[in-house]
Amino acid sequence: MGCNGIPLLTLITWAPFLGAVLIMFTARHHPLAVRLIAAVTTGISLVLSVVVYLGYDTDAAGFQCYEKIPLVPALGISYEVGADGISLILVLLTAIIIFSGVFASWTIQTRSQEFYALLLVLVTGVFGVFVSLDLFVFFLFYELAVLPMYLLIGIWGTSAQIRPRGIFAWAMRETGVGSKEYAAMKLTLYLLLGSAFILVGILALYMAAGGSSFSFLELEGAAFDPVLQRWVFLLFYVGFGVLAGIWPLHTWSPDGHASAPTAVSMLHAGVLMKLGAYGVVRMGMGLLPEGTHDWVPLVGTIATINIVYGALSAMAQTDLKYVIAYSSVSHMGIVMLGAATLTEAGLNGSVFQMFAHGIMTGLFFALVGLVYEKAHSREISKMGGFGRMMPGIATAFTLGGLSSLGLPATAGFVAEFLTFLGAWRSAHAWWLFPAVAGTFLTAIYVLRVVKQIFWGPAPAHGEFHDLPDARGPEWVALVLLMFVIVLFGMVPAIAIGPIDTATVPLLTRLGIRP
Amino acid sequence: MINAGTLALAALGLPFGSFVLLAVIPPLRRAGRAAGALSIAATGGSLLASLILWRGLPGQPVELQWSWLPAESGPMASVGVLVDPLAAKMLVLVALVSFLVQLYSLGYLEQETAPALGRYFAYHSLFAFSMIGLVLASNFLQMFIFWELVGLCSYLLIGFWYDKPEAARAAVKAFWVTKAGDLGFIIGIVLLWGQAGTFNFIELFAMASGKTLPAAGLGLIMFLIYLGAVGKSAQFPLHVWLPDAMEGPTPVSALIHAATMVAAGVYLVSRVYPLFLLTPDVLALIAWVGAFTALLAATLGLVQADIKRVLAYSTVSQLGYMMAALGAGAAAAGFFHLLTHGLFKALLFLGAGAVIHAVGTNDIWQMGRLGRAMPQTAIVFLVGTLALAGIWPLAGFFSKDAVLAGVWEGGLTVPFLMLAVTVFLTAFYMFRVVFVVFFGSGHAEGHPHDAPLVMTVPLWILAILTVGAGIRLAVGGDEGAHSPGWVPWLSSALAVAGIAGAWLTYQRGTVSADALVRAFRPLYFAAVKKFWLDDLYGAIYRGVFLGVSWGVGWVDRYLVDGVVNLASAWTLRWGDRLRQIQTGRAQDYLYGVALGLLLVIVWSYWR
Amino acid sequence: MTLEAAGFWGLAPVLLASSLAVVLSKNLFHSVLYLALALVATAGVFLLLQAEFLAAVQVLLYAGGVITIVVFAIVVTERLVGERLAQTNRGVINGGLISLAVLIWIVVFIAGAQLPRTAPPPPGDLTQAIGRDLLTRFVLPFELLAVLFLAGLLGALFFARKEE
Amino acid sequence: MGLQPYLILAACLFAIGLFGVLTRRNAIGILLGIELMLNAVNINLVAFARYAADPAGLIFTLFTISITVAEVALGLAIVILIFRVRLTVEADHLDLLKG
Repeated sequence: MGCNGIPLLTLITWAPFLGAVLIMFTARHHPLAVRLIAAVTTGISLVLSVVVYLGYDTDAAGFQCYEKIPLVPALGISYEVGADGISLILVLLTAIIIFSGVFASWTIQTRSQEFYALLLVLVTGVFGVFVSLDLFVFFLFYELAVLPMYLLIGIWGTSAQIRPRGIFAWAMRETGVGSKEYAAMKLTLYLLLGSAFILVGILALYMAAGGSSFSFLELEGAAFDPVLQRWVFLLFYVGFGVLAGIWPLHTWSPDGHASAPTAVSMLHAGVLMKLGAYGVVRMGMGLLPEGTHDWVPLVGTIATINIVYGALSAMAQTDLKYVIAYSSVSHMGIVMLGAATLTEAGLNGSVFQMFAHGIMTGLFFALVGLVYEKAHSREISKMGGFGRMMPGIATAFTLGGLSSLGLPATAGFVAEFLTFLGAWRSAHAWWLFPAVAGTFLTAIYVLRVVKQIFWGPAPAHGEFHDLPDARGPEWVALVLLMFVIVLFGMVPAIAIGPIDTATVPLLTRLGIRP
Repeated sequence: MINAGTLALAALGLPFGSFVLLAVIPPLRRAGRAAGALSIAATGGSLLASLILWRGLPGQPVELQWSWLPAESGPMASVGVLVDPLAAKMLVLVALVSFLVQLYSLGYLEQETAPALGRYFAYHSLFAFSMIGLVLASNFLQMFIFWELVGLCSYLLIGFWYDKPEAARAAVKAFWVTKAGDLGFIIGIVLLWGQAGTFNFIELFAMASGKTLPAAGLGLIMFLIYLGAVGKSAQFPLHVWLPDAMEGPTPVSALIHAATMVAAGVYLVSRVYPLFLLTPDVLALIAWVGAFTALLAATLGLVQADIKRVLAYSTVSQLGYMMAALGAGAAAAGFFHLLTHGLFKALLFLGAGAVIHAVGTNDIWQMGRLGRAMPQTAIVFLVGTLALAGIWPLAGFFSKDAVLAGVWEGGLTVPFLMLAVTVFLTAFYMFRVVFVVFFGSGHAEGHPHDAPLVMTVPLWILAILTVGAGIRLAVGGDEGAHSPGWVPWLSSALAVAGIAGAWLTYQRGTVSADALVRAFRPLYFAAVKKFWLDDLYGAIYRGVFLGVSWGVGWVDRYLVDGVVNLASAWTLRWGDRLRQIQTGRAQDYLYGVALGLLLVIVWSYWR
Repeated sequence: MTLEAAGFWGLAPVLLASSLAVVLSKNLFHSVLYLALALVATAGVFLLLQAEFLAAVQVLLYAGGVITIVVFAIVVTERLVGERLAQTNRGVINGGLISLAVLIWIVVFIAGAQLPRTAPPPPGDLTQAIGRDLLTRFVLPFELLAVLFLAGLLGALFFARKEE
Repeated sequence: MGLQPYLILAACLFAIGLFGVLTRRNAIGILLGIELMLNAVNINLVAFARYAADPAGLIFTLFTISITVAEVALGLAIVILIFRVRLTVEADHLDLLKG
């Protein structure tokens, strides 16, 4: 085992929390110290994630770095962590994103101490979700990852201009569509709705298995009644699906991501949405084989809607952040589609897409944040010719866009291609076509945005001249993310190897021979 | 003797190394000419490796493989190199033209700032790597990977002058149109994998020859794969991007949009020809589309005033020839034409570049009598033009001949006629350019003179190769295309007629160009309007894509989300109303208690 | 007609009439006096039920204590406002209907119930029994009552203290 | 003589008290209504105690009376306090709890 008895997963999970505590109690009025503590603690998580990732024994497979400490023995609750191929890559993703997120929000001014502390607490929740093997603790971490979002968006967010139009205009005025408070409230309500479903599902399984243990490994061994499986899978699908942005429960995501500050958008679109997909794969498909078979036609079909609908919506946006946010909706469709194919290629593609999309959307939001910070505008049609002034940002944006439209040699291509293969081999071969169409639509809106913002002559009015390129700490984030996109795009085996050791047993449990 | 696989990897690896260095070391890139030197050296190394490889080619195809996408039961996909005569010849062409064009660019782009020049050469290194990777691809997936990467380079280099709105638009258009074709390609690959379970060419060919490849749906699959070639090789109806791509620097047009990348579609079809042989219907379609493209593009070439656009349409037209030959079953002829065309079209573009460099405009009507001012350029341009027109003993004569013969023997009479007409048109529009630019009565601004040595050397090398290849073929006999005896005579006659027509019209003025326009007025008008294809695509883009996306965006914001906002607004509103019953007066609450008590009693009675 | 019945039918009209006067009288002070009458009448009912001790407590605490406090309150308020406190009713019809409905339902309930027709013989000295039970069976509530009074006392002190 | 007349008497007293609480405008008047209602309860308790021959009912009554006295004292204290602050004891005006 890669851990040699050192509780690495616990260290990865709680290092940011420790950072948050340190920031709150020692770094008052020292903005630089706040950032350094955040960078160091997330850096520890990053380094340890890489260590665990490289140390993972693909021959032994299964959950490694296992730790278990009983918490409430009477109810069968314990702190139980372990990582298999799927969790590993997502832990790595989380570590990369938060580490770059710390650098990308280096210039934040208002209450930076509280901002970083909340961010780090949130990340502890995310890590915890990915490594927990106890459903109760899993749920606690899940809530820990969702709730700080409300404050982070509500306090540090920005509002957008959305004109109330159409038949529900009065409702939009009434609810204050576009304001950051609206976005924060909407996001929180949606996600809490989802977690209510999840809690019911978890408790149903706990009771049905005899009410003696919340352990994933023990519940995995229980044979649940098919009718129960059918209903609980639906609960998990809807509950986690809200977070994964499944249509039509996705509308919190554009508003939330557009309003959130840079690091939060990065983390939310990059990692938290994966949490939903991870939940569906791990809890839904892992625990409920028959429920899975009942519902995959729906899951996959909705995923194809996500892909096409998200891409078309992205094309229609005029606000840069909304474009990126809708592209996440579209790309999460690929994730869900890959999972729904129930094939080795598709499932590998799904997990790979979780990683690839996490990185590239993190890069996108970091860049949008930089552009906004410098140009003070997110209105695409007003910008133009930025490539001359900020070549670094333009390059990074183009690379992110290329990964997003599935250009080979970027991580996005591997994920999409595997998903295509899986879709064609699945029971619903037609899923292939909307998925491929989605990549074309992505090419249209991404290149359109790149052309409008970075190419062409600068706008005649002198609003944007002499905008600076990215600087110092910001480069850390950009270079790290670009490097990962290209590395995993050119050598996908380093990710697919571990992922495959987790997806194949999963499929075997589902009764499918890969 | 170095092993063939190693040589191939060296040819592939050198430009890649150069690109990586330029990408990750900004100071080197910003040095401009140093970056160019690095890139040229790397490409020169590639050229050397490919020449050695070509001369010492082993009898058997050499294949090297590494696992790329692992899976439970062995690798799902691999990357590697496959070297056989086809790949080796293409490799030499690619490396040679890349090398010469990069050299030429040093002169052509001397006005650029150092960082821009560094960026240019970084893109060029990436392109050389990608194109060589495409040529050496051992399986469909790898082919597709490099296929897209060359598309990316094309996009980046067309948009090299990204400040120019036309260049930005052309780059994006090129990407979109080729991507549309690639959709078919990737679906085809996925479907083929679904049928055969492999991407590997050698395995697929073995299955094809052993008749173990499931025939069901193969026609559709091959058609879809062919769609990729339609986009990349600018076949009708996806040829619209290529003329616009001329917004890029001229060397780029020579390399990517004439000699190498646009020929990738032809190369693809040649590469997997054993599979296409299983689907004769698709082959027939390829031939018809190719011949039609050739004719259509030739008519479009007649009416252009921009020298690069004339050449671009001529490229489209010649690609049509190649495709027609492949479709008619004469794969060797098609590929042969690809090679010769790569040489003389690069020559023509570089020559045109020298002219543009000298006079500072693309418009042929603003040039004239340049033959005297730039004799070297005039000579090499004339060589290229004669080769393109198909005049003995230049290389183009033999390859065009082989194509025509192949199409005739394939029994495709109508496509043959189209191609024959195209021979005449090609000679006519090319010599129209030659007469107007080098001998015509107009005269250019300033004092044009021949380009510097760094630009003329590549021109001369290409000219010598064009002539040399032709003479070698004339002396040593060509590569086996045994045409009916009358075909060379027919094509030569048509070409000479075209040249004569152009001479009469544009040099002597015996035939008025305006009279020709009047005689063919409807056709002229349609050609000027590019047969309304661009307008059609524009309408589809605006009407279908933007229109539908606007609709979906509206639905999402105002309906899907509207329902959510409605629920939320109703909750707020009803909450506000419900609030009113809290009057704050204790007695009113007591009424509630009393009523509640009564209800409890009633309920207890009727329970 | 037994003595008990005679007492009951004599006291009941007095009790109801005085109660109605409490809730209908326009003069608050009169209301309080009628309340005193009603409380004394209640004590009479207690006597009929052979709860002499409670009758005594009723008269002493209620009729004595409560009425005194209320009178004080009225006097204090009237001095503050400087005029007589008028006392009117509102929503008489609604209140009447609700009250009547409650009354009817309770009466219907009582009418439908099986109730003893005669009282059992009294089990010895009730006052003594109260005293014994209070300090044995109900000693805990008794002590809690003391706590409640303490709380009430503190509350009253809090209200009565001078504004800062 | 049976239990029923006592209970009905108490019910009437309770209804009258309720009427008073519901309709009086003056806070003191409302308190008086509450007294009547509690009185009705007391009658019930005593009557049940008598007919069940259990002194527990009497003790409850004792508690009720004691608590009532305390309640009245506090209630009136509050009324006076409100009066001092708002210069009214009209129940209609005491609507701080209005939503």
